[in-house]
Parts: sequence; structure tokens; C-alpha cells
Amino acid sequence: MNTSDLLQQFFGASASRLTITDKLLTGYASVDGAEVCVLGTVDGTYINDSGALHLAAQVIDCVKTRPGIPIVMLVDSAGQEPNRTAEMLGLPVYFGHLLTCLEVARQSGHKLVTVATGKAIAGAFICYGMFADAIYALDSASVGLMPVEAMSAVTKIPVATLEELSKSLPALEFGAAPFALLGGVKEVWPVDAGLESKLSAAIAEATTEDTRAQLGKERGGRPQAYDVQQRVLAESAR
Amino acid sequence: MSQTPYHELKARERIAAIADAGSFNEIIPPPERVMSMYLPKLGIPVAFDDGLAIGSATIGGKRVYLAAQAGQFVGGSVGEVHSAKLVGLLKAAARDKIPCVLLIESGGVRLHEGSSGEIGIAEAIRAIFACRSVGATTIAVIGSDIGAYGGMGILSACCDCRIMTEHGRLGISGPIVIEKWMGKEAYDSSDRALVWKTSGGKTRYILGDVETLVNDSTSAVKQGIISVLTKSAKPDLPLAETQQAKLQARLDQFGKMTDPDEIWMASGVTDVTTATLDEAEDFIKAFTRKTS
Amino acid sequence: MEAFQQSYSSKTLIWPKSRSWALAGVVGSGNLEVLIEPNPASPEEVAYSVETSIPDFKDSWLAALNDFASHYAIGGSKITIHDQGAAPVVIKMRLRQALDLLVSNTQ
Amino acid sequence: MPDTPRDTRRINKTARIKRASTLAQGKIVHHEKTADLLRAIIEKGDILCMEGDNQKQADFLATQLASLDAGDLRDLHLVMSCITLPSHIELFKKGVVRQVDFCYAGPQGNEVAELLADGKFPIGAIHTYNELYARYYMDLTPRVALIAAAQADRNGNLFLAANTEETPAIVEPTAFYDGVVIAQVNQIVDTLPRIDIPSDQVDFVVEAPYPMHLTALFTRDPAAITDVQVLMAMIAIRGIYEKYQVESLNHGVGFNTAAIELLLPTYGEELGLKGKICKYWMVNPLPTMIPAIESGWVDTVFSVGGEVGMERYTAARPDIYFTGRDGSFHSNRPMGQLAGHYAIDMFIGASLQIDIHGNSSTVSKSRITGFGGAPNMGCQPTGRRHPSKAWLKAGSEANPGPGALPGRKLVVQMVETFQTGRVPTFVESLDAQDPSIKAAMQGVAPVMIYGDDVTHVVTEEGIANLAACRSNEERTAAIRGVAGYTPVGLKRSAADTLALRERGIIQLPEDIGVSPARANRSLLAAQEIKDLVRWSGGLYDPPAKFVDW
Repeated sequence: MNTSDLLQQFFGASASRLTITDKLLTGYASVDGAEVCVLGTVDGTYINDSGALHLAAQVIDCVKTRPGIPIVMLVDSAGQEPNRTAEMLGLPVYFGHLLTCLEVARQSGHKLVTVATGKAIAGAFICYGMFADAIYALDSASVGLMPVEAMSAVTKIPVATLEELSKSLPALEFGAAPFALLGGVKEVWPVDAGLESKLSAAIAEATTEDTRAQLGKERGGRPQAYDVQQRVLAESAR
Repeated sequence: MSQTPYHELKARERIAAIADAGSFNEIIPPPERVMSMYLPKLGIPVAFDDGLAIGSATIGGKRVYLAAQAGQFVGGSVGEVHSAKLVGLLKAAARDKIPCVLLIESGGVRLHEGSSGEIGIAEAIRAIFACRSVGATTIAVIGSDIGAYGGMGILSACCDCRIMTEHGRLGISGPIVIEKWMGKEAYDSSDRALVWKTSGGKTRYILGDVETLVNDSTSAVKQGIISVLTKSAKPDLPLAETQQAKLQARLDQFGKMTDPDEIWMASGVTDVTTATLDEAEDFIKAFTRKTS
Repeated sequence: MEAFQQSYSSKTLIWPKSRSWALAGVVGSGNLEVLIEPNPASPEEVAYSVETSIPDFKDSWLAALNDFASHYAIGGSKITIHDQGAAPVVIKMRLRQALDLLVSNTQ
Repeated sequence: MPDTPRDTRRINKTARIKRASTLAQGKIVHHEKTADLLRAIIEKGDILCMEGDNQKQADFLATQLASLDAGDLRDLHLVMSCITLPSHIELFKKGVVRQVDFCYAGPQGNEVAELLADGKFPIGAIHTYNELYARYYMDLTPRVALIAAAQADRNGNLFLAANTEETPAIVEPTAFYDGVVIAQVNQIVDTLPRIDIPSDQVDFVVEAPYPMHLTALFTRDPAAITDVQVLMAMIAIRGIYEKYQVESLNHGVGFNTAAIELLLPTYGEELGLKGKICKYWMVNPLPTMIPAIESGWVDTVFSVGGEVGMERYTAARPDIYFTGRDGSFHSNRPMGQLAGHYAIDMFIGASLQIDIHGNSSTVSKSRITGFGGAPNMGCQPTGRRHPSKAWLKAGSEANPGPGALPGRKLVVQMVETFQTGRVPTFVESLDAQDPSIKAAMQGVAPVMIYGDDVTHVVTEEGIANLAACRSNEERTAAIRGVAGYTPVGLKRSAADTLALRERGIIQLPEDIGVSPARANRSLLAAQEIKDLVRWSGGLYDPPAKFVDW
């Protein structure tokens, strides 16, 4: 599905109010008649320092001019741009700033909802999408740390071994469904299935509590994380 | 006997040197054997603490939570257990409203545990902001050769304060990845002088990404931590707007530059060679003198 | 990966009151970690348990572990080792460090 | 036969020069015409010498040579100390080499092993440096020599800067036996800082489009020195340097000896050894020696070559280093090797493999490296007549006999019992003894240093004094005694080891007052490269790959 069709699905006619500059999506639209702030990436673009700043500006504008409206984040980005000058200028700090702006929004009562629409990989997902109150993904989305081939190239573990292991360890598998098993995604949505109403419902039920570890345990994808977190909390309280 | 430099120490030695003597109380200590379930299946040795020691301690008499990553163990990488310990500790800090000090030495997410560590880092970032919003100061100490990269680079950038030494590096993509991507002409990863000028503590200090640059000694690092223990950067609109303007100005001023030395000079460092060799204190003095 | 257990007789270690364990070393290339814990059931024996990433080295391991058990009083302890290809000299060094950490009063 | 001409080489040289005359202005040839020059000069069957060692390379000329068609280069007999560059290997792949006589092939060791297995590497012999230089004056005089210099003037005089290395050893025999000398230079200038090679001995000069390749081969980052290496260094200092009062010496390039250099100002000072040991050195300008030099340990250092980044430091310390009238550092490989052969009390170095007889080698089936200079220094110079304290003391321990030399050079092998990846250093039989390797070397295994020449083996376990052994069996038992937990070491008998220890042939750390508990990196006078820069007062300029600040 192309970008404009996709935006149509989420935001209906109001999608036309959104702007795409350098594959960065910003603006205001409406979901089921309620105004939302939108920021995102499209076409699997790489996100860099100025991109992060561009999105951060949108968040700040929203907090200042549209108090309390939900913020919808759409993610279709292959990752952070591997670039020396961006690193030199402090890329992590740009990403940290974007996250800070989102936290400011959260503290100011804005709900944060993410939908991974295309690629949602590594740093590009961490630097805004994964920071939401509630995270969803389209079933067609490529969600995860990295594809198995890339993982194999770096770890020197054969692809076949990783694929075999991923049957019992969904963390090693790449895609929206295994990511949901880990609790990283609350729900996987089929494309073409009433996305606007799904999004509307998602916004309505979003809370600020981070329940991903618990979900990961219930769904079996991250058997250790929740218990370890709880144990640290318990032991530290003694 | 001379003091061993901070960057040479292992995680537990760092804790021993930074925490007040005898004050460290480890949470889930090694005999508990809470270890990775992934690594054995991949034929990789496990560590009793999964490469992260956490606990409570006092630093300069003030109660803190303290974590130290073991860079030697799978590159200090963050897997499921590792991240869960970190998240738990940060949540405890938010709950108890006491500072959380992270001694970072990590290349980021542990690839061997796939998306599990990635989500773990995202959870840890949420927990950091939970600390920040209640005024529990979060401090990232980056003073090892491995530095803070990938997701741990982003996480470090989310803390209230960063303390670096000139040996520390803060980034996202490492030099080898960038070299592969852009070519050796754009970034020669074996040119360590350039690598450190690109991501090292001094450049980060010049650009204002760290609260303080300290000498590569445990006493200096500890002093640095003590000096920021009560600082906090609550995420609010004025802070966001100030940072937005600052980062925009940085892009405007330096965005076209490719050589880190240019940034140093444009920032007021007149003698780059001497400044490169300077210890942190002299560097800060020289830099402040030139720029004031 | 290869794993094996072996016990050797050793003079009884006088276990310090303040500590129940000590850890030395880090798992990393050419390095290992050693965890020493009490095993009061066998006061005149040390029970080693080794996991190593480099197989086919058991003879050297056992010789080094046996030497350590005969040079130091470590009976009544169990010692668990996670190894990533450390040389025997490093094995002995880490064992000694773990023992030093255990009996010293510092953390 | 008075009519037989006795000046054919001279006539032939004149013809070669004439063929190339249109390419040159005087002696200067533009770099774009280098291939044409080589084509015009080199003839079928030539003995061709390419300069290059483990540091300095005539790399532009080598690349240009490798770019020629196989038809232009036929039946070459290569003589060269080091096979280092891919362009060297290219000549073998093209099949234009009839025979090669060389010393060392470190960086291309794997390629050489492959070519050898494919029958494409026709070895004449593998030499030590001075052995090959000697043959340049006997049966292997080059017909054409391709050399490298820092600068030339317009007449063809050459300045070699810090890296004189072997250039004179190639140029002299070639020039004085009617061969053609072609030099690549970094720069052509009006006036040279000093003249190292007179223009009389140079036929053509090419200003290369890029400076010659230089490797910082002797730079050891103190940050990579381990506690175990500190322990071994302590053992060596007490058990050998102090015991024999070693005044003149050579160090290898490894981290073991770097650790010793960095312990002199700390541990050595504490033992009161300053002024008693380590005064005269035959080593390259090792950055790790800066602390010892700055603390007044060192009288002189003579070097076979330079070291990248040490130019300003060496120039500022002319009491220590040999420098030219221009004030800059000077080196000379054959003379340094000569000094290392005759004029030192001790050679100490490392090896990849040592067998139960004390023979050592760096050659394996998959990696043919060769010798370089170590055997010239790691051997007993039976022509030596001048005594020294160390020489006499070592001699007094060795096998007595009416025909024996009164003294002995200390030849010390300092190794960890295991290499990285738990590969044992000690073996029953060297890889170099493999029949396929011996077959390529006319039946002679490429042994780096022979057991008969070795006086001591130092490991983290202790010292074995091989010179004091009185039989081959004893020598093997002594080696097993310090071979730790290697298969060779596991075969030792406790009784043999104890007996040898009682006679002082095996010495453990405690026997010589070394406490392993003190073996810690914090004992090093410098723990990282930046410390070396500080010790040098900012005069040392480390290459970028060693910087981490």
C-alpha cells in the first residue's frame, strides 16, 4: 500500500492536512472526528539528526498549541542513518531530545500511540515509536532488531541455526507477530481492516503504564524479563 | 602504586572504586545465577550476572542505585536479563526517588537475543523518564573504550546527566558500521584519532552533550558523580524548547563541517594539538577561557 | 561448549564469617569468571564445575585445577567457572583472585 | 684468451640506460612513465632486487612493476629481503619468477604458503638479513634494483631520512657491479638535508605520486600488555638481566619485551639496577623505551630502521640515538644486524613454537614467514673475542671443554606457554619439520633459532637454563618443566623437575624473589600510548591508529 492510501485508512479525508517533507510525516489530522497530532517516517527512510529535530518540533508545537490531544506516531524507517558527521554532531543527543519532547507531551496529558506501518528497525524504532503508551503494528510491517541474515553476518552464527532456534525463541525472529509475542507490540493489525476505528479504540484505551514485560511473559516471547524486573523491585525494597 | 585508570577497570572493580567503601549491596548477586537462556543455545558462555552488576550503595554518603556493565562480556551488550535488571533498578529508583548511576560500557542491544534486548532498552528509556519526572537523578558515566553505542547511546542521551572521560565515546552507529556504509574514504575506522574526535568525551563536552568531563581516574569520576547527584533535568516545555534551539543552532553552525577539529576551532579551541593532549581539567579551563 | 565436574581433595578453607561468595574475572575472549561458594558437606574436598567454550582441553584444565587444590586450602568449597578460552595461567590467576577476595575484607 | 670480452656487464648497462634515455630528463623520470622505464630497463633473466622490509617499501615501483604484462617480465630471479606487498605476490601469480631468494614474508605468509602449495613459489633459499646482503656481493648481485628514498635532489643524490634500513646494502653492490639503480622518492627538492646515497650510485629517480608506505611495526600499545606479561617481565629482569648484569642487548618486537622496557623505571629502579643493566641497545626507536630513556637508564640506541611517530623525539635526543648532521635520526639495517650479532650480551625475543629441544620457528603449513633478522642475533657468534661480564658468566655455565669458547651470548626465548586461542607454544615437533615444508627448502626445516644457541627459556611458569643442561635429555626435561599445562608440559616428571630446580636449571618465580601477586599492569611506567606521549614531553607523535583520546 502506498503512503497516501495508508494515511487515508488511518485519517480519512483529514490525511490531506498532513505534510511529508524529506520522508518525514508531520501535522494534524483527525481520527473518528477527534483531532490528533501525527508524526512519522515513510518509505523506510533513515532517520538522522535533522529528521529527529523536525519531529521534535512537531511535538513541541502540539504541546504548545493543542494541549492534550493524542499523538499518533507512524513508523516506517530502516534505522538511524550510519553517518560520521551525524555521529560527530551527537546523533544520540538528537534522539534523546525527541524522546524528551515526547515525555513532555506525556506529562502534559497527551496520549501517545504508535503504529509500525513499514520498517520499524533498531534505533529508528527506539528513538520515538517504542516510547509510546501503546504500540501496534500492521501485519505487513518489518519489526525487530534486524533480519536474520544481518544478525548472522554480525554474530557469525549460521542463518540456519538462527532460524531453527527462532522457532522456540521468537526474539530471534523478525516481524510484527514475533515482536508481539515479546510484548513489544500490543496487537498486530491486518491492513485494510478498518484502521481508523482500530486506531481510535487504541487511543481510547491507552494508558501510561508500561506493560510490555508482563505481556512478553504472558505471551511466552520473553520468559525472563518480567520476573527479573519484579525481583529487582522486590529485593531493592527490602 | 598508581591508581588504575577508570577505563582499565572491570565492572565490579568500578563499583568497588566508585561506591563508598563497603556500601554496595548487590541485587541478584552472582550465586543467584540469573543468566541468559539464549547464549547457551548458541554455544556462547554465560556470565553469572549477565554482564551487569546492580545494587544499592552510597556515593559521597548519599544513597543511590548503581549499575555497571561488563564490556568484556559480549561487548557489554544488552540482552533480556541484562535489560530487565536495568529496568528493575531504574523503576526502583523512580519508586524510591533516589539517584540512579549507570556505569556504561556497551555496544548496545545483544544481537544474540534479538529483539528482546531492543524492547528491554525501550523499557529502560521509559523507566529513565519515570525517574526524571519525579526528580530521581539519572546519571550515565561513559569512560570506557567501548563507550555507549547503539541503544545504549540513545539511553545515555536520555539521562539527566552524562559524565565522560576522554576515553569514553557516545554514539549510535559504530565506526566499523559507518565505514561499511559510507566507505573507507568517509570514515576509516582504523583511524582511532578520528574515531575519538568524532564520538569521544572531549568533542561531546565541547558540543555541550555532557555535564562534565573528568580525568580518567576513579576519584575524578566519583567526584564528577557527586557533583551532579542533586542535579535534575525535569522534562518540561522550557527545557524542550531550549534544547530544540540549541540543537538547531548546532546544525546551523556545524552541519556543513566534516572535520571535528573544525568544530573545536569554531568553538574557541585555538591550539587543537595541545587541547587534544590536555587532561580533562586543563581542557575545560582552556576551553572555558577561550570561549568566555 | 564443553562442561565437566571434578572434585579434588584440599585442606579445609576457613570460611570468612562476612562473606558467602566471591567472584573474580569476567567472561570474555581469553578470560573467564570464577565463583567460589561454600560446600560444607565436603570439608576436605573442592568441587569444581567448568563450562568452557573451547573443548578438548580437559587434561590441562584438570592438571591446573588439581595443582590449585593442592597449593591452597580450598576444601569445603564449590568453584564454578565460565570460560571463554582463558590460558591456564589466567585460570590460576583468577582462582587466586577469587580466593583473595573471599578472605579479604574489602568488597 | 685475451680476446674474451671482460666488460659485457658495463656494455649491457650502457645499452639499458640508452634505451631509457628518452624517458628521462637527466636522471629524473616522470611517474607516469615509470612502467615504460621498467619495461626498457629490465631484461629477461635479470636478478631483480625490490627494496622493502617489514617497515619501508618501494611500493610505487613494486606496483608499477606488477602492472607490466607477463611478456615484459620473463624469467626473473627476485632477490629481496621481504615479500610484503600484494604487488610482490602478483609477480608470482603472473608466473614470471624463475627463483626467489628472500628473508621474510610476514604479512603475505598465508599467500606464500598457498603459492608454494600450488608450485608457484620457486624458493632458492630463505635467509637471514645479513646473509642475503652478503650474497648481494657474491652470487646474487642485482642487475636492477628498485629502491625507495625520502628525497632526491635534481642530480640524483638521495636522502633516506629516518628509514635508511637496507638501502645502502642494495645500492652499493648493484651500482659497483654495473647494475641499474632506480629510486622512487617522496619528493624532489633543490637541496637535501643530508646526502645518504651519492648520485654516482643512482641511475634514475621517480617522484612517486604518493609517499612510500611505512608501517609502525615496532609500536606496542602498553594498554595491550597483560598482567601475565608483566609477570614474565619481572621473572626475566630478576632471573636474567640482574643475574648476568646484561649491559648491551637487543629486544624483539613483542609485548613481552615491551613490558620489560616499561618495568625498568619502576621495578628495575626498585631493584637498584639503574646504571648496571640495559645501557647499550640495538633496537629500533621503540616508543615503549621512552620512559626508560627519560629516566636515565639508556646510554645509546642504534637502530636498523626508524619508527613512525618517533622522528621528533629521536631528533631531540642525539645523546641516545644516532643522528645525521641535519639533526635527524639515522638507521642502518646491515650494521645494526652486525652489532646485534657481535656486540650484544643478550638477545631476547618471542616465538610461535618451541620444540622439546629448544628449536623455534614461526613457520606453519598455512603460513610461511621466514626469518628476518632474529637468527643473526639469536645465535652464538663464534667469531666473538671481546669479553663482557654477562658473556663470561653465561660462558662459565655452559658445557665446559678444552675447545669451548670462554663466553656465551645470552639467547633468551620468552614465551607464554599458550598463544591466543589456547594454541600451545610448546610442541613435541615443530610445524616447520613438516615434510612438505622441508621439501620446498631443499630438505632443511626453517628453524628460526636452534636449541643449541638458546641459553634460556622464560615462561610465566619460570626460567629454564638450557645452557646449563648437560645432556639432550636434561634439556628436554628443563623445557617440559616450564611448559606449564601444554601437552609438552603435562609430560614432565615431578622428580626431574625438582632435581633440575635444586640445581638452579629450573627457577620458579619464588626462587628468584618474584611475587606473582605483584604482577599487575599498574607496575608499568606507562599504561597507555598517551602516557608515552607525556613521558616524551609531547615529542612522540603516535600514528592515528594508536590514539584513543
